[in-house]
Amino acid sequence: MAAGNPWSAIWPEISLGCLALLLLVLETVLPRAAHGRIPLVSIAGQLGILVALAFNFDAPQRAAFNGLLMLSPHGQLMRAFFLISSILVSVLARHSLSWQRVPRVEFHHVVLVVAAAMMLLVESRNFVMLFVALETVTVGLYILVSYYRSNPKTLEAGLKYLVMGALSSALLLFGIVLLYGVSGSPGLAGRTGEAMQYAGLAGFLEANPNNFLAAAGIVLVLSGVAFKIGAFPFQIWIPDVYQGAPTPVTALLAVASKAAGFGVLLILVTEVFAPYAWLVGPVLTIMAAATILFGNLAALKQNNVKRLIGLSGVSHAGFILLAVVSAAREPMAIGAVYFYLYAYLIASFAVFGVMTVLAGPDDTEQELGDYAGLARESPFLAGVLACGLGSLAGIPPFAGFVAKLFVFVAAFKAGHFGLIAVAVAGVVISIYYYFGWIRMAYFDDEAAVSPKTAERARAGAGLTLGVALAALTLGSVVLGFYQGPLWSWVFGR
Amino acid sequence: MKPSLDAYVLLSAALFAIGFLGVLVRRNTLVIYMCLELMLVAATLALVAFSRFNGTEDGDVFVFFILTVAAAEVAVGLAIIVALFRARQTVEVDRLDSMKH
Amino acid sequence: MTPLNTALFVLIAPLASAALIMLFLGRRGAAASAVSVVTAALVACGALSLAFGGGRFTAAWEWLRFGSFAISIGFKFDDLAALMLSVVGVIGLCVHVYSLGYMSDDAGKARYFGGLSIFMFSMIGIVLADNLFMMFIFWDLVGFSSYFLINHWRERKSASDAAKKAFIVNRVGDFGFLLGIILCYRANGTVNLSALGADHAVYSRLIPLLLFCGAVGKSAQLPLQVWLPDAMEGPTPVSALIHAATMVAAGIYMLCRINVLMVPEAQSIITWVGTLTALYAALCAVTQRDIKKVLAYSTLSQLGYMVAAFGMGSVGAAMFHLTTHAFFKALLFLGAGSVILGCHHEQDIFRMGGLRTRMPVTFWTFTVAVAAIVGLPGLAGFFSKDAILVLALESNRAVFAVLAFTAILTAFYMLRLWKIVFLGAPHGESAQHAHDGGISLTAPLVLLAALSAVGGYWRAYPRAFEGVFSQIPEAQGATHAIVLAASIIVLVIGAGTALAFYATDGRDALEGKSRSVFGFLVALRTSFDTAYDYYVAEIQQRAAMVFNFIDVVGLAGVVVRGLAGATEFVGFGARALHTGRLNNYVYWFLGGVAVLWAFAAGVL
Amino acid sequence: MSAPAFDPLLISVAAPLAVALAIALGLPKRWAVKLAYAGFAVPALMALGVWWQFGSAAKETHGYAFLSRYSTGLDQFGIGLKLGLNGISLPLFVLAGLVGFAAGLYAIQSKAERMKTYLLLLLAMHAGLMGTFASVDVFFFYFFHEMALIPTFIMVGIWGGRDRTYAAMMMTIYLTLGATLSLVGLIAIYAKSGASSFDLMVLRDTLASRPLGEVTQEHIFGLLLFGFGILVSLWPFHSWAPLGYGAAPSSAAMLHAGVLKKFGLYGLLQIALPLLPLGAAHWSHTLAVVAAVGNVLAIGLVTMAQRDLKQMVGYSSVMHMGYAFLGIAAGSVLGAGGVVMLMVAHGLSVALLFLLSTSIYHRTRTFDMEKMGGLAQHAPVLAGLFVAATFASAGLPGFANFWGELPIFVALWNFSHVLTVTALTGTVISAIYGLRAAARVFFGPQSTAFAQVAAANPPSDIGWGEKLPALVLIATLLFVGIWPKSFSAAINRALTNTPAAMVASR
Amino acid sequence: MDQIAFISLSVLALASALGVVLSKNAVNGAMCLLLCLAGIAGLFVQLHAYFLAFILVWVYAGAVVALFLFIVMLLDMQGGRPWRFRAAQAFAGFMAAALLLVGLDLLAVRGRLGAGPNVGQAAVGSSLKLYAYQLFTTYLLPVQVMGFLLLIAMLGVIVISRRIGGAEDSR
Repeated sequence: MAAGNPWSAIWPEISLGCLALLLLVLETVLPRAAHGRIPLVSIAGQLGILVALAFNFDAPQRAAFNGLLMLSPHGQLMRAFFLISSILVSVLARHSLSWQRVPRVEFHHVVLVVAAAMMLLVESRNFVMLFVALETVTVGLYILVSYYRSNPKTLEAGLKYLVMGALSSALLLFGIVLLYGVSGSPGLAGRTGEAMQYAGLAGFLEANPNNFLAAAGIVLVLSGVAFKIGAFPFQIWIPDVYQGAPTPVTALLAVASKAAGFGVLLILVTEVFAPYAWLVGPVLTIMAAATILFGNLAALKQNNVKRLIGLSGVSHAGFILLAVVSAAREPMAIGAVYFYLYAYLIASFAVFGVMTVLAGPDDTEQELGDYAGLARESPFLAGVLACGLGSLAGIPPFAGFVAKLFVFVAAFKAGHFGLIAVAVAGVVISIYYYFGWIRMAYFDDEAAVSPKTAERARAGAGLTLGVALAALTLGSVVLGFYQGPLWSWVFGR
Repeated sequence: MKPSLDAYVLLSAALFAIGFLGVLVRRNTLVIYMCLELMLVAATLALVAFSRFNGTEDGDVFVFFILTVAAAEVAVGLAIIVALFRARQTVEVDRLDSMKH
Repeated sequence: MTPLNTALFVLIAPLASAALIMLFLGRRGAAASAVSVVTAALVACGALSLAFGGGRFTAAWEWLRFGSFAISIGFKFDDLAALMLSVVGVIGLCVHVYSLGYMSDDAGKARYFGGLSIFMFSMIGIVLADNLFMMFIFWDLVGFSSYFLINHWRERKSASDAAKKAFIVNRVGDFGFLLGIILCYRANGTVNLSALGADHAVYSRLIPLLLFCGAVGKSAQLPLQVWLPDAMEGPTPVSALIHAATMVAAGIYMLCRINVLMVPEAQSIITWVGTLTALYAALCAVTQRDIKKVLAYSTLSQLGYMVAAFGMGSVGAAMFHLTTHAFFKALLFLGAGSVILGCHHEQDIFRMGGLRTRMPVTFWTFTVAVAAIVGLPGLAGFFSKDAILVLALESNRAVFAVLAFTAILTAFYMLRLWKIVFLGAPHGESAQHAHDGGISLTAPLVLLAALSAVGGYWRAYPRAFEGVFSQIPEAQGATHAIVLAASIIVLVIGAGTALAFYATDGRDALEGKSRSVFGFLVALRTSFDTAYDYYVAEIQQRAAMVFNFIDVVGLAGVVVRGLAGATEFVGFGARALHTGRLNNYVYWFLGGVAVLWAFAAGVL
Repeated sequence: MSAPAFDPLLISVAAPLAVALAIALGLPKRWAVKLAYAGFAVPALMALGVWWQFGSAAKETHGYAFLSRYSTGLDQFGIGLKLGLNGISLPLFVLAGLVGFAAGLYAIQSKAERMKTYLLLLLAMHAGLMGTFASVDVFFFYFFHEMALIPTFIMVGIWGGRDRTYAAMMMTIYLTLGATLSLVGLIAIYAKSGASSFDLMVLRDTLASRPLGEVTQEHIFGLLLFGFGILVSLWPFHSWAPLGYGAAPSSAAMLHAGVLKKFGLYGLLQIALPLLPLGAAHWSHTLAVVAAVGNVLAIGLVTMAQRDLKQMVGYSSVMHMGYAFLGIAAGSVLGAGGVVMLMVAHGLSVALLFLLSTSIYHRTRTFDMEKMGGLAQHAPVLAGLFVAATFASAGLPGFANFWGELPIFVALWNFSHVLTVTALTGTVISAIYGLRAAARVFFGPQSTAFAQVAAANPPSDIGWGEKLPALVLIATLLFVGIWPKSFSAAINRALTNTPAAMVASR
Repeated sequence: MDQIAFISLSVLALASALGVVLSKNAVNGAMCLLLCLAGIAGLFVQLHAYFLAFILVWVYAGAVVALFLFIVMLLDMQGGRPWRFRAAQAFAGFMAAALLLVGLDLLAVRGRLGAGPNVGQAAVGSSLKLYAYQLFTTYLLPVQVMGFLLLIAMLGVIVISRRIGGAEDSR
């Protein structure tokens, strides 16, 4: 892969795009009987790309496409993250789609395109590129969220996501426009015509650290990103959309889309908006505190597990925001963000996997009560669920604990004591609902096992999903004990 | 005398605000969607004005992408609305609250 | 064997015996009793050989150390310890032997003998201890053995209550004792009995009084005397050994051990506590119907004498009385045990009577003991009581008067007991068929009777206890005459009144003739228990209930559940914000943007 | 420092974990039970072995013996699995081994439902316990504690008694709060010390040469105090304890009340006191007053009011923790030494009491003491053991507890006279409720309620399945009671050699 | 001249935008949107962005609004509930709008934008050639991505709006 050709720099994205096209080609070429195998091709192809990525992991930092993109170790990390997410979503989708009377191949196609766009999103260093990649992701997600179109609730969720997403896109866009406009203003020091480039804008902001218009643009951009990560008060759509979306898509929203938002936010905060720390710092601090509290409190008495996991995801976003806020003062916080994201990925997908298995055709109604007696019916699923939730709750020996620890350490080093207090309160509240869920699965005097749950639990996860769940659980435990490889990826460079 | 940049930006902002207002107060999904499109277009107006007055180039190019994206969004959005109407026989958002709390 | 090894043996052997019994002989009563008795015999031999062998020594091993604070296990074997050790050894052996007969049919025989062995171990530990911490340790252990043995008949509620009471009341005393030890340690830097000097430190007045609290508990002085009468629920040999001869006397022994710490103010308090206890207990004894409880109050009274003697500054007099008292009181109890056994576990003296002919050995030995305790000249009690009276006359007339009056009462109630139990005609079925026990029951009686008879001639002892007995005050001239006269008059008045007053008709003459006096005395006897019961039921238990209420309802209920409820309420609120309507959600965005913009504009 | 070929500490952590893993992977029940014996026995044997060898373990570094270190990939953060024992952790390590063994034996014979899961959780808990006290690294110290804590909640929730769900939730939330607060405190030490290491030795060295500022110390110590305090049921944060223990299955209660609860005290002693001496001095008066008036006096009275046997044991455990806090507040070598002794002794005795309470329950079918009475006639051995355990917990000499309480009282006198007197009243109170319970359960005539139960199911005396664990515990109590030096020498060495140790005998 | 044109176009755009918001039914709304777009296109022309004005009309007016109208007709929403102000919501909405306007005003007053001269050089948007050059050099990658975006949008529309229960759906 010669460094000269910019296209070679984005080979994983290109491969994903080609794989996506290949799926469509296969659908037209192959006989209908063989269509069931196409998702496996998708999974295998993604695994191949992941392996290739692992072997070419040590990429140097370099710009590509006239500075539209920046390839960096952190970018590699996020590439792997999105790739793993999309593989897992594909695995979940295979199981979930089998209940539905909808086209299958297109789903996998869209997932692949979205994954590639997410990679570009966190690599982009240009607002045009950012917007295009972001919209590709968003439009893909509109489609995926409303994919189970025979279910009115799914469509309703799609509509809600559509409107809120478009609104946030508009806000983000207007923010970009303001930033672009003010930085090109000839009357100001450091005027630049390259304001669409992060670097150009950063130079301008450096020269004008107190411009009101720039500040207004910055907050609008932040609110657009806050929608993606589900930060307070832009989190309000989450429960409805998570509930209505197909479970694999919920996973994609909760993990990958959120991570993409954080990838962007981290770059913006550390590289571009740094001169406006007086604004970004307090804003994100308050956002983090409110997000942690609101997510946990709203989840406290939630009975629908998809809404619950959505709201718990909100609180996790708050935790990651805490690390992002600390990143301004403490470099290790960046590592903490990535580590947290990975721990969150592993734990979340374990939980979503179990949810997918137990969901059945009506994906949108899953109550806590449906988990009663799960441990008796399927110790495996219950174990995966317990480990996943334990990791989400941040309990040793799971990876989630180490992640939380790093966030705390980073926040401590950065001196955000008030936020730490809020975070402690959040952890304690979160224990209530995580354990409420585990309790449902394990303490069997709560309610009789519903026949639906019993049937699904006995049917099990199937080979692919089962292997994936086992691997996730194992990964969660191993990362809890032995953080070496991931941490040296995150921080070794 | 030519109109100033401020005038363009204010106009754009006003259009953006009107769009936002529409999203806030209207119940009809289609109208809400039109208002969202209005907001996007309002942003492009400011972009073009900035580009022109500041003599920078990227803004104009950006408009192309914005319009294309908007078109794609409209297509997908309308498809969802149509499907939803088929399922629920309504596109009034205050009836679309089967998922809450 | 060197004296040190002998001492170690004497200490360890009962422990080994107890461990053996508890671990392996739990269901083999006969073997257990054999082991225990043999051990007791060996201990007695060892004790006597140590005492009369002349070896006096100290030795210590470190037991625990934190920083500069260290506790050692050590021996201080001087004349005082030798005397006490001899008493414990001899009485212990007697009681062990006696128990062979007394407890022969008991189901829990092994447990009983195990308990006796533990007691011997603990008691010897107190005797040998060279420092207050070690003494406290064994102090608590005798309390435990006492609990264990009082509680021997587990199915009896009264026994279990009595055992509990004994331990808890002792704990109250120990509270002060331990505090005193800690103060002593902090004031003097050591609690080693040999190292404790008279250099008085800050708390010098407090220390002896606090330490005395321990004696108040263990020796059942006012106001903690309530446990001893109840402790009679235990088997009678136990009462003889623990609650008459040795353990209750440990308080006196301990006081003698810490004599160097005493200051006059403390001593006067101690004197008065002892004096009042002597009087109070004697008054209580007058109306008792239970043979063992009469003896128990008598024990209290005599312990009061000893405490008063110590308070008036004479270790010798206190220890002397302790020794003689051990002999005749053990004898009294064992005699009472014989009577009880003979009457098939009848303890009410008014259902006895006429046992003189049916139980001759018991009768004669008991008579010796009664004569000794009332101070018939020539017997053991006469000399030791005289020594105390001499002391009192010389130092405090008021105390002398009270003690003399107490002596009248002593003679009165002892003769009452003697007459009602042994003279006249039998008043119950069981008394009709009473008879003396076997050799294991009678032999100890005879031995102790002999000791009660001759135990007062301390000059006849070898010089082993010189260090103690040399401190016995001796009356000279006029004082001697006064005391001698007084004691004889006292004896005559008391004994004569009793013999004349009480008939052997199976009824309490006092109750019949003067209900008011009788009623007063009974009320006096029960006053403490009434007060304590009131305290326990109405104050302590209510306080406990109030605190429990606060804890369960207030803290765990209102605060904890309230906080949880409040959080849940907020949670419900946060949940309710998700109305499901798009328009409402757009307002959130609007609000968010407005706030952010306000930030950017510097409004917030 | 590398790992030795034979590492008893690692083995004692790994053995139960390995068995738990094997059970999780679907070992058949018959084999699971057999392997579980090994899983519980190996740590106990290792613990006894290191106890035996500790005095002669010449190769001590910073007072630690049996050191080993395994990298977990976070070396640049100063995190690594570093195992070792010093004089303070040795007694607790032994305690964990023995109580774990007893609890395990008791669990195996208990014939609980879903036995495999039960054993799995108990083994995981046991591994966590062994790891907690063997860790020199503060990160793993906390890590293992949490690992042991979580199974407790689950066990309470599944196998618990009355109110188990509420009890499990309350315990979970309360203890998580405590654990999280203490975690923040530990992180604060890590971040503020500048040592960039969680290694306790490094932290000690760093802070010995460059102590933290006074205000910082006060803040961090406050965090640790309340965090650890909640875990140890410091008044008024104790509400979880009686409720949780009342509901917990016996083995879980034994391990938690006996061993796991000591984590907080251990953390205060091993970490907070030496690293933050000024903070400790600042808080000691508050702590002492709360512990003496709250834990000892108030909870002592509350304990007296209990009718439920298990709740009473739970409350008594809260009360005795008050002594431990007083020892910590006293702040001298003597007080700290007493605390370590008390931790061991209390761990053994409370575990024994929980075990016996359950045994009693099996015979009376109730925990209500008003409905018992006269059990001694049916089960004399049980009665004897219970009375012994009661006396042990009331601090009778001859049992290990005495060696904990006495030094604490002596140390406390120099700290505060009034509080010493207050604390000493506790000795009376604990005798009252202990003996009252023994009398109600075992002595006197049978109550009518119990007579009915006894007529339907004639109670037997305890069999070997219950007796053996009880004997292990009581034998250790007696052994330490008779020969306290077996621990105190090591404790004393560790306390007096600590560079930042507070001045002895203030 | 420019000023007059600007004012009239602005008024047209604003009025028709308000029309979108306030129109009684969706068809009127769509028509107003069309007018508004026309006004904006006029402003684009005034800003010399001829190409952009062209594609705005072409894409929006030609495609998007037509699509809207088509859907409105398809769903036959004429008979639907006409939109009315409801006091509370309306008040809240207008408060919100006022807030936004104040914010925008702040933007203009404090943003210090006014100084910029209307630079005479040709804007990129004025000629197709310049525009295409930018698109296919600097912004080549976004254009490619846009291709994928349109592809999935197309697929999405097909998948979502296809009739339920078609033969394609069953396995």
